Amino acid sequence: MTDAPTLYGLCAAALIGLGVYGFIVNPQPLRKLLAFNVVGSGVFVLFGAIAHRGGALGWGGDPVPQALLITGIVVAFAATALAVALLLRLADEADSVTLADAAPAKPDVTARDR
Amino acid sequence: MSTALDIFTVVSVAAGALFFLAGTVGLLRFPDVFTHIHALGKADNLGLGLVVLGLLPQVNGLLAGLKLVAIWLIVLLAGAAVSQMIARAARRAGPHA
Amino acid sequence: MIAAVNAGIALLLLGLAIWTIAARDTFAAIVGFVAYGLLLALAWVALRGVDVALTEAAIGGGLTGVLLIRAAAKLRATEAASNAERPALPTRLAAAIMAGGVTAALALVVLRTAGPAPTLAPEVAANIGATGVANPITAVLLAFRAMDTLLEAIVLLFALIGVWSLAPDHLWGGRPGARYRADPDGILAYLARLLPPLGIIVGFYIFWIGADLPGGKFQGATILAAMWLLAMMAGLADAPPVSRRWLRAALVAGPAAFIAVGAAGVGIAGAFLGYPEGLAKALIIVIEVALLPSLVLTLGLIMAGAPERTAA
Amino acid sequence: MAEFLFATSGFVLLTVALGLVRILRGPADADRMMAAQLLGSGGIAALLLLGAAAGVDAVIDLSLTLALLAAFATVAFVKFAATPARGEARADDAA
Amino acid sequence: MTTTPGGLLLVLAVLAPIVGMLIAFTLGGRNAQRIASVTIVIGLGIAIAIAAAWAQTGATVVYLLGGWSPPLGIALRADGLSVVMMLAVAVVILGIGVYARADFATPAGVPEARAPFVFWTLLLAIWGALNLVFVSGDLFTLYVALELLTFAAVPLVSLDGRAETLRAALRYVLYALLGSMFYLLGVVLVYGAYGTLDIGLLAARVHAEPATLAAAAFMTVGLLAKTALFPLHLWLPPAHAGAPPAASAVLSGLVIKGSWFLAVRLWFDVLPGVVTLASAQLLGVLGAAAILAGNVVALRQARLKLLVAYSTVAQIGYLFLMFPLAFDAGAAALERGGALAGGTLQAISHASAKAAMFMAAGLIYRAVGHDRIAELAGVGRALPLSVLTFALAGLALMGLPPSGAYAAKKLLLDAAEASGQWWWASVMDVGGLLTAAYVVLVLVHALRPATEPREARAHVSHRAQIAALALALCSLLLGFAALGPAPLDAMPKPSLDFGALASALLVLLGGAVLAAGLGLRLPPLPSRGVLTAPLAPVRRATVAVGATFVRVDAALRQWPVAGLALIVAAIGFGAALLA
Repeated sequence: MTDAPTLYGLCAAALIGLGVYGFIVNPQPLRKLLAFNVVGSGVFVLFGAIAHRGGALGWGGDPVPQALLITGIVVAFAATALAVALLLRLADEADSVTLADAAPAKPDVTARDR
Repeated sequence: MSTALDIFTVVSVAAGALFFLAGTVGLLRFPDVFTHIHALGKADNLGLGLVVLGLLPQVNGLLAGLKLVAIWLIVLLAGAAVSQMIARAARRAGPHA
Repeated sequence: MIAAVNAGIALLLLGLAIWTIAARDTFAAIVGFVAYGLLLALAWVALRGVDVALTEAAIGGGLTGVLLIRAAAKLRATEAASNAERPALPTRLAAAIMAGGVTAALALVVLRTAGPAPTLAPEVAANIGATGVANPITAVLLAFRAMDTLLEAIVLLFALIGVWSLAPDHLWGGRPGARYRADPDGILAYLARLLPPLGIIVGFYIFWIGADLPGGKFQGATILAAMWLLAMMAGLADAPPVSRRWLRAALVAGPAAFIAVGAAGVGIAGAFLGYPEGLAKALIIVIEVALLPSLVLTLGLIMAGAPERTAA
Repeated sequence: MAEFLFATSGFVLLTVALGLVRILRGPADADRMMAAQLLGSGGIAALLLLGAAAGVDAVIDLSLTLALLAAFATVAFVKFAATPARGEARADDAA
Repeated sequence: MTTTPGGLLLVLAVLAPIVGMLIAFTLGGRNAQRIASVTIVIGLGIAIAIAAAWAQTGATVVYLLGGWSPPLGIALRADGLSVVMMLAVAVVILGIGVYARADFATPAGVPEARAPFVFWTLLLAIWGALNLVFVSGDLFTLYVALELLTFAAVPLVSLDGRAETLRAALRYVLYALLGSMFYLLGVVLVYGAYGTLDIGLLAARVHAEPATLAAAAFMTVGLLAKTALFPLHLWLPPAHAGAPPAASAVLSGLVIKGSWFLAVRLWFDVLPGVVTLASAQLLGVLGAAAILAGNVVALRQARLKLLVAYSTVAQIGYLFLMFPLAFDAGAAALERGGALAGGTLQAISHASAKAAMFMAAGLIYRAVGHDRIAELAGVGRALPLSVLTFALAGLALMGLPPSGAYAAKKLLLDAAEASGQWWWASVMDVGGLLTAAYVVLVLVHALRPATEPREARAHVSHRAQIAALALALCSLLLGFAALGPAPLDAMPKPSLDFGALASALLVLLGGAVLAAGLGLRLPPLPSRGVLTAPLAPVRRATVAVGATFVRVDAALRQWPVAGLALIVAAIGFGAALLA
């Protein structure tokens, strides 16, 4: 049996791989976003494992990475929120929300004045 | 004294764990949404209650104890309300849902 | 024993992640993700990062999950069309191999670097006295690396502008998100009346202990924002129109106060974001207190979405 | 004592895992909505036991947060999933 | 390490735009634009002051935030590279700010309109984020800066709210998010190995070991994805072509330089000793592929804005040619020298030229009501200034004297000669010819007399035209900066002798021939038939080549392929770093 940081480090490596797979393969933007969050949590857990290895002086972990993690989680949330808002607006404007290159633009769309 | 409290903890926590087991067995064995809600709600809330009860002697200070009870209350309250909402949603969705 | 519990948590995490990636139904996948987020909190406790666990439980599991679930509900109709674009088997296979390669490379690095890691903990311990706070993470966030925290608050503001920018032109300045109505005597309204008072106490409590124990402004603000959103969902509260001047001012107040305290540091401590001897804890608390309302509003409004209704 | 608490924590976690498998498989969304609730009770119990065993007092605050957010997430599941896509404005928990 | 005189200016450079943004956000409406204008002037002043402070000593300007020194605290640092970038960005922002006054004025009768509010606040936001990228000395702060940049840039893509641009923005944000997550993964690995994130401290500590190599590979690829280096460019063409012109100018001229700059920092300041010849060559190969593919596909575009966007894809390639050229085989390390100066010069001249080009394209679009290249006849007469701007920006991009790109090219060619890597020199030459080709193609169409008298469909702001022209001139005359106290040492003096002129003409001529061969739609020649008939098979063959490039590009821009490319690139860099 391995120690906790190694165990969670390996778990994190698997999470990152899983997320990357979903990010490439799943055609729905929302699922890609979900996959991005899985990759993100994997990266965070890896950092957490490193922080735990750096524990000293009665602290369970190195506080610097733990503080950075809090920032990282908040930033990932902001990213998710922005992408979700984009996705919802796209769903309002178009019939499909796929990321495939759109068919040639509607004939006169370029001539529309702003 | 502390041995007595420890015994109390062990008994209560173990009982709580059994209720969790019962809840899960219910989830696995019962046929539909409504019975699932039943299994989850009753067993889990009781399970958590017993675990909290068992842990009470183990925590330091009154505030920690109060917080433990508050956790249980929140879960109980949310569980009751949400179960009702889920049941209603399931009923509206119809028998095939 | 503890190793077995850890292994269980890790396995369950992996299982839920697989479910999240592989489930056919998007709603099911997101439910799995929320469970995954809540479970991650356990992993963080095992890794002795209770501050991180609080953030993960509040933001990762809670807010992100709700954000995604709302989107999934709205996008249900488009799901089938999107799924038709699933890449062919060779592509999926190639992706699996590549992702496996990434995992293998990272696993190798993890295994090669087992053992104690380089750490800044002694540095933090040597300097924490100057900050007056007892929670080392708060010391890092608001003293040693205060710039990151300032930027973090500003990131949220950028994201909010981005979310708002997605309003249709004619609804600019209006109220964000849909108006939720619920039976005032219904169970949701009942819950939304009972839970928030408790939640507000907890939110402030988590915020307040942050200086000395795990907790802090982001975690507290998330709980408060969640309570606000709960009241919105029950129709008991409504999001304010985004054109309101007071709202804009309140959103900006936190970061502005942070910058002001930082700038004052140039004069009284000789450095931007520096604190003079003895005043450090007081100034940190000033910053946190100023940030809290801004963060609650920002998080709540980011969740509420782009303006969708006129201001009336 | 610590060993016992660890063991119970693992046991509760196991039951939660089994329950999760059942719930996530559906088939009804209503089943799935219970997932957060299950984590909200079982997960918290496991967490409290883990914290008590490891002597980390702060898990109590964490559990408080988790309880609130799990409740919030479950409400959102029901609220959004049970409503037709465009009809969010209707009174959907009328008795 | 201590704070140096003038260090506080670095804080101001980051905070001035951000404070401006906060005020603009609060007051909203017409005030947003006013505050942006004031902030732009202040910010330009700060950039100049930093340049002065830097020039005084020639040493890196340092500021310790909160008085905490790394590794515990965060240091801001500005070396020559940062100073040059900050100045260039300030000037381009000024140009864009003047240009955008017409497009993003709050209409009369409403207290606040969406697009102007978003544009002005985010313009300042982008500026603050870029300055932070230039001066931060901490890898994690740089991650936050990158995200700030992305969050501020994405809404600009979809400012007009059409489904097309929303889709483009969504692709951009998703791909960029994975890119920054890869970067963060690298940061995590670096911290795990060395216990610090400070660039200066890391430079002394890093050595080639698995964690470092994996970190370097992930960070590099993450940054490449955000910079849209071929073949990781799936998001760029639709995003940059669909945005409003002022926003395109910001995105294409400035935003991509943020992640590029960070890649330069990483390779030259953190990992110079870890980098291998193979990995530097790999970066150069991707750059060369970008130049070739981007330019050819640009030639095959029917719409002007897409052409300019693909030209960006190609120009990004140039920015990466300096990596193999800066590699010193003797020391087995990257050396700061002529190649780096050349690359930086390339970046700033591209920033101004590309911004000017997008602005000119936007003015043409606005005046004509479309941007279909084949139907631009008569535009030369209707909008002489804008067509001139396009031409001058084109000349600057081609690298003709006395443009900054010319000086840059010369520096890079010297470096290529010194290190015996002649192949990069020929890549640059081919790239210059192809650039000339699409510029000539557009000009030939635009300068044709209109068949029917053309009247402008919309009023085009005079001020906007001047702003675009000024930026194009900046880029074109950048070579003269070498005559003054240029912050870039080793910059060659511009020469306007006959040799340079002759080669310039040759480039243009070659471009014309290439345009005739590869261009999508040719303007009818008067002597058709007689002259072109014998060449018809050649034209058919070249068109087939061009079409192949377009097909390959389309295939690479499919999501699964681009996603795989990201991982393949990461693994490739990992392997190249091991070599």
